[in-house]
Amino acid sequence: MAVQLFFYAILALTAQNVIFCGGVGFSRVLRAARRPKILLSYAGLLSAFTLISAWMGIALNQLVPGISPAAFYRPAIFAGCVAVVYLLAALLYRMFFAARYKRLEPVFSSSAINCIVLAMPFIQRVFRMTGWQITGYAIGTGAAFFTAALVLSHAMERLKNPDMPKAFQGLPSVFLYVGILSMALFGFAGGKLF
Amino acid sequence: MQQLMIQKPPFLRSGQTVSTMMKDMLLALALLLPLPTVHYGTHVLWVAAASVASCFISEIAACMIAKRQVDISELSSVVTGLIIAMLMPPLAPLWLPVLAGAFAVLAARVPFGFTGNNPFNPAAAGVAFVTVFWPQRVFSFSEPSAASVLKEGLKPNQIPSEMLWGTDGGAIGTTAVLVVAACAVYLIVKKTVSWRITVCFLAAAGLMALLFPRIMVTPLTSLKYELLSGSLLFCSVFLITDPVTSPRTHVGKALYGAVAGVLIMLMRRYGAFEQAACFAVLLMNAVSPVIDSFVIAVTARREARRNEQQ
Amino acid sequence: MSSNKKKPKAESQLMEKGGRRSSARGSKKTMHKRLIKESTGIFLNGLVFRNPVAIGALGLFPVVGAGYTMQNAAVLSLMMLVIMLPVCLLSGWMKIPVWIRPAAALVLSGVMYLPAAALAKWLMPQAFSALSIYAVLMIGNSIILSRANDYAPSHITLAVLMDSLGCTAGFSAVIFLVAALREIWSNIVKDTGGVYHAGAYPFVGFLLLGVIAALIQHTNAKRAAAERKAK
Amino acid sequence: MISFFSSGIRLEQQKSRTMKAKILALPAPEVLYVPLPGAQALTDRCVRAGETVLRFSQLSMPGSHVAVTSPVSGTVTGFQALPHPVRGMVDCAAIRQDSEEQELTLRAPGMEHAPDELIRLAAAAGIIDEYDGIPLFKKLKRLRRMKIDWLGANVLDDEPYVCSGLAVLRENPQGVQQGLELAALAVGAKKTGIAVVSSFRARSYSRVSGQIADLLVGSGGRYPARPGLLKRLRRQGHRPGLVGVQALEAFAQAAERGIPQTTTVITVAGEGVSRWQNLRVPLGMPIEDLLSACGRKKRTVVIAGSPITGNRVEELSAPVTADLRCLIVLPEAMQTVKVFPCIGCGKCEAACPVGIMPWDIYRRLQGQEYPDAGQLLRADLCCACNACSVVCPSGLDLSGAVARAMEIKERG
Repeated sequence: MAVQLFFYAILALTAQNVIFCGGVGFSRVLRAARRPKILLSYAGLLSAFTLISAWMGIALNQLVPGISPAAFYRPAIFAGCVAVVYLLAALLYRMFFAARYKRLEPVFSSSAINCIVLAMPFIQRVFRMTGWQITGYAIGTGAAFFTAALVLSHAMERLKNPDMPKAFQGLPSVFLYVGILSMALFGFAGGKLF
Repeated sequence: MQQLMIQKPPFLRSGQTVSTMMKDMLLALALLLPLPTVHYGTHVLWVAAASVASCFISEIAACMIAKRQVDISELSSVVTGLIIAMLMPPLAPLWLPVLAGAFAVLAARVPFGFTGNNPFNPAAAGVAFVTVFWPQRVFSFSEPSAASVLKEGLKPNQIPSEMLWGTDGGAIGTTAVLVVAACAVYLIVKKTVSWRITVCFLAAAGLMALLFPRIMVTPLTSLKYELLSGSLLFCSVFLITDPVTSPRTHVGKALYGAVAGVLIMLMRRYGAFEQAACFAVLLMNAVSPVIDSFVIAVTARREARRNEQQ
Repeated sequence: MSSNKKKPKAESQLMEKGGRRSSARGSKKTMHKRLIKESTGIFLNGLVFRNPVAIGALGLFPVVGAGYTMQNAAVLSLMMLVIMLPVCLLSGWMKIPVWIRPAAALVLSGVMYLPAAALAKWLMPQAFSALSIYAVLMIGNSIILSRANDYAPSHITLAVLMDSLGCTAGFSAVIFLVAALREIWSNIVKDTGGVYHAGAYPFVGFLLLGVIAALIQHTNAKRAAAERKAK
Repeated sequence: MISFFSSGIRLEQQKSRTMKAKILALPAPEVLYVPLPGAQALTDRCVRAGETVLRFSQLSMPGSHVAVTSPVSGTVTGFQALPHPVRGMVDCAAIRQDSEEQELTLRAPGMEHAPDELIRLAAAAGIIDEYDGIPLFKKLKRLRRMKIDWLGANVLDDEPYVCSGLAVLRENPQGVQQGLELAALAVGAKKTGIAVVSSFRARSYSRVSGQIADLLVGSGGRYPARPGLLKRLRRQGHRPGLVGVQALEAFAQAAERGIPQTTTVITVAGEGVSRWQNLRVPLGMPIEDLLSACGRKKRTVVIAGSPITGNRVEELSAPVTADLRCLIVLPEAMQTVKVFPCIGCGKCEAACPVGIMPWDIYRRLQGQEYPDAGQLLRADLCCACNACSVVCPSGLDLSGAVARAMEIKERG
């Protein structure tokens, strides 16, 4: 059990890296990289929400199997569930950890509602992962998000140099950086996720 | 690059400047050319010339567009061209190194600021780009190379000592193991390359080969096969030790080399291609600033603690 | 991440919610003319000068992940049009506290996803099924969410309408351009004996986006320089 | 842990050519500009313009600095401030030398060697330490207050071309050893030693032998030698102090025959000069005469103090002072440097003897104008040895950046 969990976590980090090989949630990584101070809690929050959405995905896939007519409405239902989860979490934070919530205010909503969280049930269905595997995968994705944001924040520090051509300063160089980095992940046969 | 008169001390500078370091690298790379030319014919020289020409011309074009002063004395684009040529197959079509060189300079070097600021090793980025899209062409060696046989989990038919002379299949510069070792010693003695990265890289790769052999042989022969096959040795001397993209602190360099060794062995075992050197180098270049700031944070904390004791 | 943190000059406070009452100085006609000028300004901002994808780095996921054939690009930009307009307008009218707004936007875009998916399935069924996850994840698209959360509440409906139109146009312009280039690239690689669907890999999308963003930034800089020289 | 790796840089010394010949004593020129350190006010000066002075007669007796005596007999033509490469502006007494050599007869001081007596003698004899320009009596007082238990003769000529210390050690080893004993007595240090850059080179050049040879303490042959040596001695449990070798020799002469310090040994070397020599010259001699004595070539640059930490000599009429250890003359062609962006090789961190990371400081200062002082690690420990700028392959001014960082850190 733990081996599968660990194996799928490593898989999420390397071959099936959602961010670089799937191109999912890159704007969130960029936002986290621009705020190095709260990067750790941002990644923690995001992996928590990913975990919850993974388990919700399992429940959803069992309740509404693929062949049933309601399958068409499944994404909308799941979006509603994620919204409800976000509201609950926001209420919880405002009640108990008001100070920390004040600090995390700008990133809280974007860590709860983003493409990574919404993609979880789909990944679970397409790659036919069992309960433990999707848990490992969700944790791995959280870790992948944290490493991507950490690497990007250090890279952006280095990309602010004067003798870079004017046109590439700022965002375009970050795009090229991530392009080459996701090419590097190709070595793990992680070319294309979906 | 500007030429200035020295106004402030020190008035004596060490003879080693960036251009002498680049000249040493060029000399070491040029030493790698004769053996494959003898073995495979003059097509190898054409591949090298095409790669260097494409890097140089795209560098000049980029300088023209960015309206920067083109400085010839700093030869880093020529070195990138030669490293790319060394990783090409001996009978490669000429457009392959040209495309790799163009991508290396135009995508990995120029947009990030020219010499000192490229986050990725341009040669590794160029070769990786070409490997991703034309794998059959990049790995089209005359006889199947030891790395591809190892990938399938079989024992290569050459015995390790035979592989020293660089007569078996493989990229241009990577098969002549003895010449690469000689270049390594030359560069380390001339202090162009820091020995810490190379030694830790080979130690970590060797350890991984000893502990987790890919083929059913005694660990020692597995070690010999892994180290002598593919472009691992060439990468340990030329690709991974590029000072711009490797960490600055000494401890950081050692850590960087070790993690790179482990990564390259993992990529060889689970990766998509037989030669994973370029991909491992690119991944490690992304992680190198993180290693650096980790080492600096540790020294800062230790220094703060020492200040309290006084 | 809303890309117009600092108020752009063209956005006069005329377009601010409640801005109309405070600036009733000019006559009806000049007010009308200024409205038209501002709205075209917002539209052009959304389309080119502050392109949400290339400059704001929003909604990259469909462009990078799915934008490798023209069909995909067409389906996705259609769905974007159908989802974005109502969501932005509705969230503009709703009066709810700030921290509930993202959840409301998500539910709204989830609801709007259904007609969009039905329309896309009806128009191009084969392309829609090939898209699979990318069509589903249009719900959480960060362009829609950030526009709905940050831009819509603080602007009048006309501005919100023009802005969402501009963003949709910008998004589809970028995704069509990227899709065209990637299709050309896959053909080139296939002809020269490389891998199939070479354009489908995400890193090709990232590299192309980088180049496009650089071009846009270059034109912006030149435009700004021309403006400064004109002053 | 970082300082363990960093141990300074190895420079090829180019000393053998200068050490071939013995120290050449140059006669005093027509007009001598004797520097009077610390004697700005008229009251401190003992002579007025127009007076004739004998050799060794008192020129200035300032309270806080050393007493200066005249190296030649002649008439004082006037007082003027001359620019000086190492110390900016220096007040000098211009003395025109007349033909006959009258000498003030001096009597040897009493033989009892109480520490205070010795320190007053060092002040009266006008002895200045040639390595840092501090008067010997102030240095002895400070070392006594620090209660050091190991006193060393400072023969650390770790820069290329410079070998004035080694030449003095070869000329007069007994004088140096005797001066060392006296200084140890004055400071109350139990153990003494002769600190050299590498004991092998000291034995071969200075032909030191026998009883003095076992006093030699080598510092490992790397530049900068001083921080590494002091750290090693502290690790062995000593509390070390260093005094210049020329100051000790002058101290021995002053105690034995009562002669004040009026001459100093200067190394004149470098590709820009044809004869590489050690010259013993009277204090106050213009630098031009030294250069013409050694045959300076055209289109060359003169550097005073040290080839690595000294600075350029603009006016050649500047007088020779006691702390001018060497004059390095280099051709202008050698003085151009190609500046590249930092390629992050880490050589400057290996070169720094106190474990600073100059590349990190350079990057932070280049980034924003006022980085917060917390990020500039250990910048206040810098000993200004310029080893990082010497070793940088990109020709960057790292020592300037670290100096700016030190100032930012002090300003807070």
